[in-house]
Amino acid sequence: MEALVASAIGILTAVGIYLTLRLRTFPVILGLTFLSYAVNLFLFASGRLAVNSAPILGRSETYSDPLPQALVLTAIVISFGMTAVMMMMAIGGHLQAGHDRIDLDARDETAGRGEGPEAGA
Amino acid sequence: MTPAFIVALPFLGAILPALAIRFGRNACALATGAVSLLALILLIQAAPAVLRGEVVQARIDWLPALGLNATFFLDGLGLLFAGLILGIGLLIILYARFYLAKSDPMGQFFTYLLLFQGAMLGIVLSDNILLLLVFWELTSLSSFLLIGYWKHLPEGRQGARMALAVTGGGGLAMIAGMLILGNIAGSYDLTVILTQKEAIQASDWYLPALILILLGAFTKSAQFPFHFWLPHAMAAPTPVSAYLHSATMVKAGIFLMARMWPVLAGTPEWFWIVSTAGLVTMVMAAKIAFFKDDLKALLAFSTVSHLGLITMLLGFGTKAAATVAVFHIINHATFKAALFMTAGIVDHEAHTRDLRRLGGLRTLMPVTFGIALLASLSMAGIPPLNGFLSKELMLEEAAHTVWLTPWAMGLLATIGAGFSVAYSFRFLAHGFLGPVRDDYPHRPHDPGPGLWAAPALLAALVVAIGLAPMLTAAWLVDVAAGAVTGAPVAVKISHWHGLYAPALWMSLAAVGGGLALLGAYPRLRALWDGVPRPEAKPMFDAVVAGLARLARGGAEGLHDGGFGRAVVLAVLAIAAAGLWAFLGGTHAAGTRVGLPTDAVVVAVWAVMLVAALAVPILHRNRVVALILTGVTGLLIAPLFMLFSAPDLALTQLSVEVVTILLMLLALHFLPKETPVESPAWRRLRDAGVAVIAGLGVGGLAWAMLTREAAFAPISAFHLAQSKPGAGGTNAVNTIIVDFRGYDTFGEIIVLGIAALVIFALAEALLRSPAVTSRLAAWPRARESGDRHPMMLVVATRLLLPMAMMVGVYIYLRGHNLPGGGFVAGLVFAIAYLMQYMASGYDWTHARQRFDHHVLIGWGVLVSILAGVGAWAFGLPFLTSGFEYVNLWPLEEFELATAAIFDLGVFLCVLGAVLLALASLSRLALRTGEQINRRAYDTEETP
Amino acid sequence: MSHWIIAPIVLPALVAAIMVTAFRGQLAAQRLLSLAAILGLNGIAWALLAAATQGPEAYFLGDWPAPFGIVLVLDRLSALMVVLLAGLALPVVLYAIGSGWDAKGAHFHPLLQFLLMGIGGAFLTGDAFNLFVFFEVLLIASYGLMIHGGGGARTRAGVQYIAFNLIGSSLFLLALALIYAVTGTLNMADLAVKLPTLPEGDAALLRTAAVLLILVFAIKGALVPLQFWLPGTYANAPGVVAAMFAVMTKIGAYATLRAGTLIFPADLPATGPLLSTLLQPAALVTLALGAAGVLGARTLPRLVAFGAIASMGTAFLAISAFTPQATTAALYYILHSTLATALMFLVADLVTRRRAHAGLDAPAPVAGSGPLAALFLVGAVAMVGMPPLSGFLGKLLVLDALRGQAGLVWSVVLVSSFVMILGFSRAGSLVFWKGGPSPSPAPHEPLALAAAFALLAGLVGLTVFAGPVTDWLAATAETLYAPQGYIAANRLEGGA
Amino acid sequence: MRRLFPHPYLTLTLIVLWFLLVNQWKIGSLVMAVILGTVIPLITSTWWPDRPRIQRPFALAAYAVLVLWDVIVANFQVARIVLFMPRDRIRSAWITVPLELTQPEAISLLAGTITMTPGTLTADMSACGRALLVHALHAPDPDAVRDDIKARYEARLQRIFA
Amino acid sequence: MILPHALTFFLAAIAVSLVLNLWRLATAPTLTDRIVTLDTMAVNAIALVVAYGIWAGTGLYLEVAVLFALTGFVGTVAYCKYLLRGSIIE
Amino acid sequence: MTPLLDTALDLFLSAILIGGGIFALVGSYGLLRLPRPMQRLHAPTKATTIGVGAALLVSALDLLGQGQISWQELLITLFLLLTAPVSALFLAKTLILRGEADPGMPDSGTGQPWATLAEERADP
Ligand code: NA
Ligand code: NA
Repeated sequence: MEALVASAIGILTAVGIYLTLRLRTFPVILGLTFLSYAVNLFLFASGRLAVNSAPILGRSETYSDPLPQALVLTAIVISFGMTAVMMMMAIGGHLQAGHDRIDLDARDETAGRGEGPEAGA
Repeated sequence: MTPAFIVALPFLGAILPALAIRFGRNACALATGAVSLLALILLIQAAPAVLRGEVVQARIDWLPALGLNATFFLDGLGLLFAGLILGIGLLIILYARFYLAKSDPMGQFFTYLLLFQGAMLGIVLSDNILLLLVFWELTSLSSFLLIGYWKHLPEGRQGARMALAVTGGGGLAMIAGMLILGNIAGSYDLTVILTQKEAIQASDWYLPALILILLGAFTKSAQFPFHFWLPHAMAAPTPVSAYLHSATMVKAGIFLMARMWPVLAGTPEWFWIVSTAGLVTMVMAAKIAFFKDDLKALLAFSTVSHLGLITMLLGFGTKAAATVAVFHIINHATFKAALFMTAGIVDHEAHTRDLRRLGGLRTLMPVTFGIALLASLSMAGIPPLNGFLSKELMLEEAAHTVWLTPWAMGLLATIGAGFSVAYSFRFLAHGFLGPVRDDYPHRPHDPGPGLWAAPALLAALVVAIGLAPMLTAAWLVDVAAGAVTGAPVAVKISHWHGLYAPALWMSLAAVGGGLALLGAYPRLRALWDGVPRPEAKPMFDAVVAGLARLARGGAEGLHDGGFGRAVVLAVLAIAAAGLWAFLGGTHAAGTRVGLPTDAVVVAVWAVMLVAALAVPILHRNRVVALILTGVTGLLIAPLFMLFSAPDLALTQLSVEVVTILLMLLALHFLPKETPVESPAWRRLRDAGVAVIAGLGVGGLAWAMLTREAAFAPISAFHLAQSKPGAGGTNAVNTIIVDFRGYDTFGEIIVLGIAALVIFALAEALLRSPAVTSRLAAWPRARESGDRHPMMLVVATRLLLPMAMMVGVYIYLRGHNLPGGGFVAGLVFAIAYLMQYMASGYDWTHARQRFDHHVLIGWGVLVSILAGVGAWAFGLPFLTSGFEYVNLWPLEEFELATAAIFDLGVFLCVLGAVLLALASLSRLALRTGEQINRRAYDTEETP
Repeated sequence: MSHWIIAPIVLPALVAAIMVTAFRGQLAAQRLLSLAAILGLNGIAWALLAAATQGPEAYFLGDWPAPFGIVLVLDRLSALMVVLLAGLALPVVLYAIGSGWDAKGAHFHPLLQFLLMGIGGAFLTGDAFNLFVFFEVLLIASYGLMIHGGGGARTRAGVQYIAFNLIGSSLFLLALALIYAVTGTLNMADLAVKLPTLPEGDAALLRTAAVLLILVFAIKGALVPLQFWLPGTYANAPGVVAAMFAVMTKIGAYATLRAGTLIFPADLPATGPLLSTLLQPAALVTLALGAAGVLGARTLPRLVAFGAIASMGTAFLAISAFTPQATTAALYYILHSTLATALMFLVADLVTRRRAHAGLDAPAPVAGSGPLAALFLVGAVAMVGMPPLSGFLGKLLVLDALRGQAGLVWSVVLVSSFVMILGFSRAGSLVFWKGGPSPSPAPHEPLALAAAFALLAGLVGLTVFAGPVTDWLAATAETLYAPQGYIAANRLEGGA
Repeated sequence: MRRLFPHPYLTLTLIVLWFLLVNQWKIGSLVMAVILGTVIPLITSTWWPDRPRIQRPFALAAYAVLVLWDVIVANFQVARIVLFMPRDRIRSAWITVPLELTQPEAISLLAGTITMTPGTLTADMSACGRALLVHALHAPDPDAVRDDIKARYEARLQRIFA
Repeated sequence: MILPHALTFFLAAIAVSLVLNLWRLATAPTLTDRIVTLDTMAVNAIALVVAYGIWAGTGLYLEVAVLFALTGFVGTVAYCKYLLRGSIIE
Repeated sequence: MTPLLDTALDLFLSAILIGGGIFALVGSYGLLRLPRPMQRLHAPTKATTIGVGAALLVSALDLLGQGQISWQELLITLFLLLTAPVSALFLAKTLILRGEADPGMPDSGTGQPWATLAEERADP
């Protein structure tokens, strides 16, 4: 079972990174979502795997490690907030620039570039 | 403390001109002059002690940890230089008062000048080489400001930058040199270092230190090959040229060599480097000066040449030569400052400094001519003026110095002197002699005494020292040279050394040669103009421009806003570093017994991964990509459940749904397709990087999962204390709201902030006219005719209260069973979202009785209050209490303060999600939607 | 036990929540609250500094013993960083009010307060996972502040900023998971106690965790090759926000220092000199790259941003030596560079707003440039490390502390300084040395100028009192390399 | 009373629901159920402005049993069609069901019933809300299906909702 | 007792159903078909969770099923609403 | 509980489960087999619901057999009954709008078009 989880983490990571390398904000956001899936599973796995042992006292003989679960909860919530903000920013960028490319270019500088006569010296 | 006061005065006084300028230009100059005068008086008061051979010291601890202290001392050398700085400074202030135009901001000028003066005094009075560095760079800076004083002139801008680059850069090299020196000597105090000659010269680090320090000195004193900046600094107003670039700042390098002479001089390295640089500089600059048409350029190169002369003398390493060097420093300061001021007067009156447009000024400006005559004859080394005295001594020293061959040094020195004569006479001949012209840009005549008083005084000194050197200068030379050589000096200066002195013949040759050169000027000039020469300025400019281009290409090119490259580099770097770290340590194979494979898990695993792997292939259709992502995310929930984490399953599910809703809302405002933009090689590269990352993370997961922890996990405590300590049987929940409630506190604040950010951004977007017009013209596909189908509305009327019920249930039982405030908040939020979807934003929102912001605010406040409440019992933040309550007719139940905290979580989550989605909906409202007045679209029949 | 330790976290959170709840849309009230809170924070920070000078102190959240609950640990280092934070926040909020930046969008003051809360929490926590949480708090607040006021370029730069940091957060979680998986604990003092007895077979995983963790901090600290986020972010953020961000990179430096001295000291068998080996070359390249960027920059904000990168290179160079002397230098340099960077961002903002153009060679002169030019000059002097200001002293301290590697290190530092002098002098002369009338009248904003001068005063203070400051910092550095006091304050139970 | 209990049936449903959730029959649960059953409808009534007019609440229960039975029976029919009927012999059909019902709750219930009973599903409603568009998976005689729906379900609902 | 075997059969049937769904998800000709599949998957997942709860002999997982029921519905409606109107909340 | 009753319950529950499993399979198979989109819509909304229903019933009865009473299954059933028709309606509307539904849609007979295909109407 460990191999299943490890491979799932690896594949989710790879999918996440690949999408993060696309040139538009939406796939990047999806990629980061995949990355957070992978990382949450990884964090969860730091408590090792167990079946039939939810850490609810009195409901089973053994208990899985509750701490990583609590940490993953926090991580899930945080990455949700982050995704939401990034999504909104992506919308903002698209509404303002008219496209949703993730790369910035010189026109995106707050002010012009200028290659005046003294640009070098 | 006198030396410290002398240094401090100009700095403290630098504010005065800026204040005094309100009361007029005279007041401004007077205030400046008063500062310098006061410092000069202090110096004169201390002078008798120095002349007696004492050293006046002052010490203030500044940065003892580094050995950098505000330590000052005043010895003979310091006295000489401080005297020059303050004395000539006073004259310059007088001169500048009349030189500057009404439109020039005089307050600023004198402020800079005083800053410069203070820095210069700091250099010559520092008893700590790090402190000396501080002042050293300050002179670079203040001269930068003074050169660029006339802001409208591009030459000033460029000259200032070049000066700063060269002298500031040299100063940086000197930092390294000084640090090495201090490390060898074990102290940065000069008084200590000067006693360590043997140790320093025996050190392996002597040569690096020497070279680095000389780099500083040579750049500052414009020695070859760093001479090129000085002529361009002449864009500064003439008082600046006279003060900085002839009398004082350029002498800082000379001063430093003199200061370090006792410990650095006397080695072959010193001799070869210093004397060669000086010699080359002297000859080459003299030759260039001869061909310059601009009065100030001519004087500038002549300054370079004379500085070379002094450097050469110091390089000889003999006490006699050093003494001559000290003497020439005095002489050069007097005649060169006078000459610069004269050039300034000519410029001021004739509106040109070009020798080709001048001539005949002798009759138009007799006073100015008189001053120029005396000063330039001194510069040419014509007896009996002071320039003659030191040049004669110099030639004598050169004649006795072996450099490559016994005669080479003498010959070259004579050639240099010859050019010196030539350009001095050219200055006079082409500027002042000859017929009066009628095409001056401005008809010149002698200025008022305000302008000529200062150079006249200097000219008087030229004569006085020339006529009676033993009376006027010898005592100063003695004490200063004594300080340089470390031995008592009693100099004998005379005009006549006898017929057998080589200097006599060399002098004669130089004068004769110089006159011959002047006579041959037209032909030589043609030759000079015809031969291409490497020009320093274009070369420097090219180097700097190339550097800047390189820098721009490198830094800006690398940071051109490309995101993919950044991520690829980051991922590869992280992977490489991680692998490198892993391989550097031992990894014992895991011995943990694995779980048997379960078919259900395999099924979930397979479905999840196929959905995930389909995304990179199908991601161009964004809805499809979103659906597949949602499937992956939703299937993680059962995976969590199967691995005994019901709380995680609940959270993952509810978060995933809200995320999908959010992304769908967002997709409305984004393109629906992702175009094919990356070429195949790039997709392949990205896939490669992704696989590397996946292998890395997956491998780590495998390594981790197959091993036990090295130590017992702290969570054993949480399990054990969950019920007795925190009053709940759900250990995950007790960790969240109690053991690590502080994490949760941070987490809900993250969520709250996220909503505030989203709201603020939506506000900003809605205020942008470009955005609102783009929204108003939002392309809409063919759409269904009903926005709010009746069936959904009716179903929601039941589902909303039911979901709320479930939410309350999940909240209440969370402490003991899976659930809690967070999931409850999300369930509530989903229920509300359903209501929003069913009847629309406006209709629903108009009937809502609470504000989202207030909900978030109260969420945070409640959780803070739950935490702070513990203070009342003297317990730390977030300490919880719980009590089992018996309240008839109810059965016993538990009241826990953690529930209050969890309520804060609930409120914050609900508020945050609703605020985020409401913000998005407000954007949607601008896309030309109509606001509905009824819950659903279908016409109601009566 | 003093509840004051948690005040730097609770106070801003409380004030922010009150603003959101009761004073939404009431800018005047928000300004007053925000200013009052920051003044209070300054008072608290100095009191904490005084307390920390007596010795480390822990605060056990929820009254749970370490390592099971979360602890805050006040020691000289964390107190120092909180003082720096509070000290920077004051001029920043004054500038925001004085320049009207805070009125250009919603929620400036609550977000600023939340940012302070996050940064303060990150400095004070003694728990590795809690550090992550507070990193996220400060990051998300920084996202909001970064795009404050909106605008296409800013928002799009914000997308990259957040995306890059999300990768960083993922990395942080990976590192924490590994650490927990290997050691079963998250408390930093507990890790310090347990790791020396780690079985050899776990070394590889621990080393990987250590490196991943340090790389997370390197992202925050903008260390090459993880610096890509910085120029676009800082240059596009509102000037006042960029000024506040000057302290954000220092969080990376702080965390590296903490981890490298407490958790992974050089004498730990598993990791050894791992961190030094990793950090030093990166720091050198960072410094060089920052300097090159300063010379090549096209706009004033980008110039300052690259200057910030260079300063992080210098700071990390000193940190990477992991000796008390070098750490003293690093701390001094961090204090200095925070103020200097902030000052330069404010100056860049003042300039940009006076001629509506950030391009260096824009033809328009700057309205009312006198005091601005002076500010720019002094700030630039501080930033490139020219005398007499703290930048020079800091650089000297760093050079002196690294004399063991003089050849390479000194060359890079000094050549970088040279390149930066070229860059700053070029920029300053291009921007300020212009004739002609300004296209727009100079706005009258005494409070904003005063805020900039306050930062300048801070730099001067740091220069004048360099002696006592470095003495205090040296004592701080000593405690970092002898963390027994820190560990003892945690009163660990059931640990090793 | 009407102000306190805007939707009494909802209140009752919620009380039952609470017991389903907590899985225990205790006084405390009842207290909680009553509190929630009162408060939640008060909160949500703003989005449910008018109270449905139900005349025979008990007939509703009988109706539920009828539908449940139909669901089970029809499931087998659908399974047969899906599994065994050759694809080209499946006679799908559109059916228009004109409505006598007027209350939105009643119409929705009918539409839901149609969908939940296998073989038919409600696909749309006319813009005026007076006819349902039903899709039948296999209906050789669409009119019979329509009549069946009207007689078996709509008539009953008409009696329940006055 | 054949219940365990029946349960195994049931779980296997659900697992196979999920795989069939997956096949559909990948090969669906239209977007709407994918949403239909998604809806089906949610229902199958509920069945899986409930059955797993029976197998594990615990009622701890029922809330997961409750939430699945709620979320599957919201997801389906949202996707459809998106296709129908572009904006899911208007 | 008597052994006979026990066995009877066991057999009964097993039968339900096997039936439910088959129905679930049929639903998912139907998605693949049925040729037209509107037809495919029938499969999940019917057969799968029965599959879930079976599991829920067994879960409830099984826990009952163990002495626990679980009513939450009823809740889930209620939820599904409430939501499945709405999901189906929306899916059908989507097919209709996108032109993927069966051809030959009849008139509504009310003089008004079907809501999906109607013109958007402004509120009074
Ligand atoms: Na949490
Ligand atoms: Na607590």
